[in-house]
Amino acid sequence: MTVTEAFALDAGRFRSDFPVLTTRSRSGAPLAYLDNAASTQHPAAVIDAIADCYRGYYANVHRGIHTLSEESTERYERARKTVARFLNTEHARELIFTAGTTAAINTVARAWGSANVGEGDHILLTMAEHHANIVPWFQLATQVGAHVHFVPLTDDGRLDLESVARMLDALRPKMFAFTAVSNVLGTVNPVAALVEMARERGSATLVDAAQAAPHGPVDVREWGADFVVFSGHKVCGPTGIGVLYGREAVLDAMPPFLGGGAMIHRVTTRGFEPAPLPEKFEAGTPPITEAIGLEAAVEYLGHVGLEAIGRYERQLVERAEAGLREIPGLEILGPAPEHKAGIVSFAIEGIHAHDIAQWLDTRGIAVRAGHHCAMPLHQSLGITASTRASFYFYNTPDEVDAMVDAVGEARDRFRKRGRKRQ
Amino acid sequence: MTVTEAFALDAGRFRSDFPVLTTRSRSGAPLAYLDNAASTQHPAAVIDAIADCYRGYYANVHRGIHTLSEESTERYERARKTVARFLNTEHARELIFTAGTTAAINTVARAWGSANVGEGDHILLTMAEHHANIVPWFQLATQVGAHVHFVPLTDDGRLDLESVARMLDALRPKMFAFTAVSNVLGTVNPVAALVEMARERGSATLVDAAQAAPHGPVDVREWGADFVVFSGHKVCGPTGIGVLYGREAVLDAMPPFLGGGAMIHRVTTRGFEPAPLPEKFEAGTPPITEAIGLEAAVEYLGHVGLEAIGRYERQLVERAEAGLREIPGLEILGPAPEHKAGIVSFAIEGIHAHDIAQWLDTRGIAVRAGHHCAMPLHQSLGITASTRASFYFYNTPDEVDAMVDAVGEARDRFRKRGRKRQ
Amino acid sequence: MSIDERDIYEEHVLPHYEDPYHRGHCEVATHAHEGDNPLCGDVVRVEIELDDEGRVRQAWFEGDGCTVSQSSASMLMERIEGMTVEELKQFSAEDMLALFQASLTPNRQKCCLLSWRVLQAAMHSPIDGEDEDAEVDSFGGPSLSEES
Amino acid sequence: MSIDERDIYEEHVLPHYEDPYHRGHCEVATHAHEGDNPLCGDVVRVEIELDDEGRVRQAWFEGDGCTVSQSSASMLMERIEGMTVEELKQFSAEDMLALFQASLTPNRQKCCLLSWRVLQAAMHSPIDGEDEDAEVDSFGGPSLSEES
Ligand SMILES: Cc1ncc(COP(=O)(O)O)c(C=O)c1O
Ligand SMILES: Cc1ncc(COP(=O)(O)O)c(C=O)c1O
Repeated sequence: MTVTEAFALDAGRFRSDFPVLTTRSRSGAPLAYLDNAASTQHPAAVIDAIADCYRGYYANVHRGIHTLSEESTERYERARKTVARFLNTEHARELIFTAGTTAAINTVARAWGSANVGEGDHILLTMAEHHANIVPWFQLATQVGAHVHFVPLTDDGRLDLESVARMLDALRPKMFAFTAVSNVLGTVNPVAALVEMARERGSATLVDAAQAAPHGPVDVREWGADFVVFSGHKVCGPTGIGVLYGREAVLDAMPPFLGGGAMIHRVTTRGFEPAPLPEKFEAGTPPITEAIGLEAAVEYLGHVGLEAIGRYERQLVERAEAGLREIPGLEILGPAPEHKAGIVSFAIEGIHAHDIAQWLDTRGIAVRAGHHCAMPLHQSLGITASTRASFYFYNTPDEVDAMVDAVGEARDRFRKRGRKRQ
Repeated sequence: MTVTEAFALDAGRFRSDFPVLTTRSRSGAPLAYLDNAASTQHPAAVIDAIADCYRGYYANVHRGIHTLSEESTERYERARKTVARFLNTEHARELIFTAGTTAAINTVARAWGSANVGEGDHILLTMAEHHANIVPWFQLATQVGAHVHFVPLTDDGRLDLESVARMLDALRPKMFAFTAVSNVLGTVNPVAALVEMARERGSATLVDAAQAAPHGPVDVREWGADFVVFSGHKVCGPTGIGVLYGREAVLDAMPPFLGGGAMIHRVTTRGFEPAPLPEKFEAGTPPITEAIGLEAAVEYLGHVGLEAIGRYERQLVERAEAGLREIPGLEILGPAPEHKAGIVSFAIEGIHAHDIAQWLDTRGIAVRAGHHCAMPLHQSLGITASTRASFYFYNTPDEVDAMVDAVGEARDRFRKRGRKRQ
Repeated sequence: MSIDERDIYEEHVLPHYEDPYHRGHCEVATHAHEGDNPLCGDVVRVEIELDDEGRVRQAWFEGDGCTVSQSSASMLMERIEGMTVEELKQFSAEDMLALFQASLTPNRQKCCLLSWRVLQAAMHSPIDGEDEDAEVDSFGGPSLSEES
Repeated sequence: MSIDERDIYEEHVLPHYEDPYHRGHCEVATHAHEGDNPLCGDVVRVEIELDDEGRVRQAWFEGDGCTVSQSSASMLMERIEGMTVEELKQFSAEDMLALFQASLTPNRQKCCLLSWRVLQAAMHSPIDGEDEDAEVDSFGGPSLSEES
């Protein structure tokens, strides 16, 4: 690794925007937060946007004609437009706020699924899906008598387009739901090509962009999918909010999901009529301050620059992998860095992922260990757990180096060396 | 109204805790926020609890073993215990965090409903329900071929226990779902007695406590219902969070609702096994900072004193009604103040609710006008909209008087008096 | 609401509310439509008679709701008589708000634009027996700013 | 983790991990149970032989997982031999954590308590043919503090 390498972005410029990054870990070491695939940290702009709403103009939205309610409503709807622009949707009303990626996928599996998937039908997923993009489809399949299939991965953890085509041809699934970026392997899938292949065979498509939206520009029109989902808390935004994008015609044809206030046009003692988009899919009081916080987050990311974020993370991944490859018995999961977003997962022969993560934590380095909500993927790799370091634009090359060093130490410490009980 | 009346609580002591209450309305008048049934305002303690989490110790919960994740997890689970104590549940694991009351009721209607309600079965509601406690039951009924019925109200807007008994006897419903406090009439229902009547006839019960939890102590064990739900944003807490309490045995027997991470014990390519409570019903990344904010909110309410809040609000209602009754053509909806929580809704012959609310807004007084998500109730009252003033412990007698005066002015202004077009 | 706006209400809005222009039915209507705003319960029905040259000969409305929704409907009926279909189509939401004069918050804009939207829909709803019981439209959705 | 705690790992925990006590099967087991912690994938199976007086004659474990889950299982097996059923029941979660010595965060406590929970369940799972393929328990739920 040459030290003279030019980085796509200067992390130092942004770190001070993130209050948590200035804290120290329990051990006294500075915090190296490398668990961004689980959840990112928050710039002051986001924290302040939420607090400012509660302090200055908070009220319930939509239904009030007093000043506060009008201001909240305006800000909530402005947030919708800002996030819609972030995804380049055609209309703001195609942008539904949900409780998260998981809630968004469940909305599609239940509402779209119950209207479009029947007995004997097929649903196609990939082996790299997060449980959020598996379990709802199992639930649908069980309910209607459909079948769920998984496209296997290549040996280096990528999707093989030939296999996809073969399975699409053989199964003619009603839905092909896949992740844009694997949350374990980091693999970046060719979304537009996959959508195109599915569309040609009459399959609807859902793209899980939970790990894509944080790390590069997303253009739903370029992707062409029927549904695209992501979570606020992975793009420097608040918890409690996610996004469901759906093409207008598809959302219009779908029955509503959750029932309640706001999503209705009229209710009588005999039944109800749903409201038009986007309210149709936003039952009850929506995540108001969360939407306002999410707006601040995507504006902040726009200011950092999503292209640069993606390039920079790849540089960090390259640096990390170069270091990790030196550690005996360590295997890096997934493809070469050029096919990855900012995620490096690995396993060390004979050492449990939790022991590695715990050791790193004593050094102030936060990584994640476990199955990362992708048990089928781990089963297919023949392991039960992996250790994952996931980067964001505020991480520095020094943090990457510290992580690599600490993994080496962990390996030395935990490897078997003939210790005996006393 | 005697001026020497002793109030149960001194609102002035708490107002300065609420930043928004020090703001002025667009017109320059001080803000009188009387729209608390739609959503309450937030003390600094709640706003700070959220910001402190993002600033100091935020990470995704449950799945990480690094320091931040452990701290977040601990705080999230501590919030669960605090809110469980607020409801006096038997176990903390009976307390499920959802996206709101609406999401909580949908969870029951879908998950419990699909397992327990079948063709020809009956579901009993009351005429005073919020759409959140109507539409999900219509959706369930349509799906499985069941029937939804509404207990009518007495002329003064109360539940007649005889009618309830008669309908329970005649229908033997699988579920009796009712609100503890009407969000329009303010009527307080005798929850424990209603639950008892339903249980004796083999009906499950869901209590919508969205308007009860803010205004007095809730004891789910005293109520004895199978399910109790409420929203964070109506108890001085954040948006994006609500609570589903369910008795352990009932929750254990129910299938899960949303599928995804955290709610599973194991996932393979062939299926999944759900996790134990409470995770079983908390798919995906939960509303982490929202739970922490909600904890701060219920702690704050405990400090103000829920008994006192209820008594004080009743005093404000009495004062408001005494004033409003002087206004010609004005009809107060619902029962006498002693049967009410802090809500006064009214209609003025010949004047539209929105015109009244708009006029009040020019005076800095925020009230709500419309059907308040209770269209069937308004239909049964023969009106399309009402004006609602809803109080909280931070409202003052002066604000109530200003509201009454402004309503009188609005009535004078908008009443027909033979104006002619030029 | 400033004192000026209050005056506009007094001089301009409330007279239309109390003494509406052409409130009732148009016996010889060629086009009609009804719509509501479910958030407030405002309802407006518009019935117009176009002459052979496509000019509005008569415009009538019926409805129920707040002063803004009802007085704006009255103003609109008064305004459009004599206009051609082409002119009607070019009569924008902004024109409608200008006609109303009083400044409105986004939510009240919805009330003010209800009759205007119903009118636009009525232009596509010739009365030919079949369309008579066409569904009632609802315009509860986006506010003006989102539309434009 | 302070230097002291690191030493405890070195002197106490890792030796049990590398050189476990009674890892394997108990051919004459009277009670057995298996459990896992799905969050980390740790698995532990405990097999014990009680003698006629209700005393643990032998205790064995099998498992897979992190150092904490596996070494704590080894420590527990070593500790309980000779104990009566009554004593086993009184051996609390706190006792287990004390036996382990090294201080643990709540999540790691779950790892440490896995074998202890499996043991408690094993006491209720006499081997009589029918129970042998009883379902595997999972203890992913509450942390210790919530239990107590
Ligand atoms: C009685 C009642 N039930 C349910 C709800 C719905 O709550 P939410 O909008 O927070 O889901 C409300 C408030 O809007 C309510 O007043
Ligand atoms: C690829 C992917 N999909 C879905 C999810 C679920 O997102 P959430 O937990 O925010 O609902 C995650 C993150 O946990 C993810 O990485």
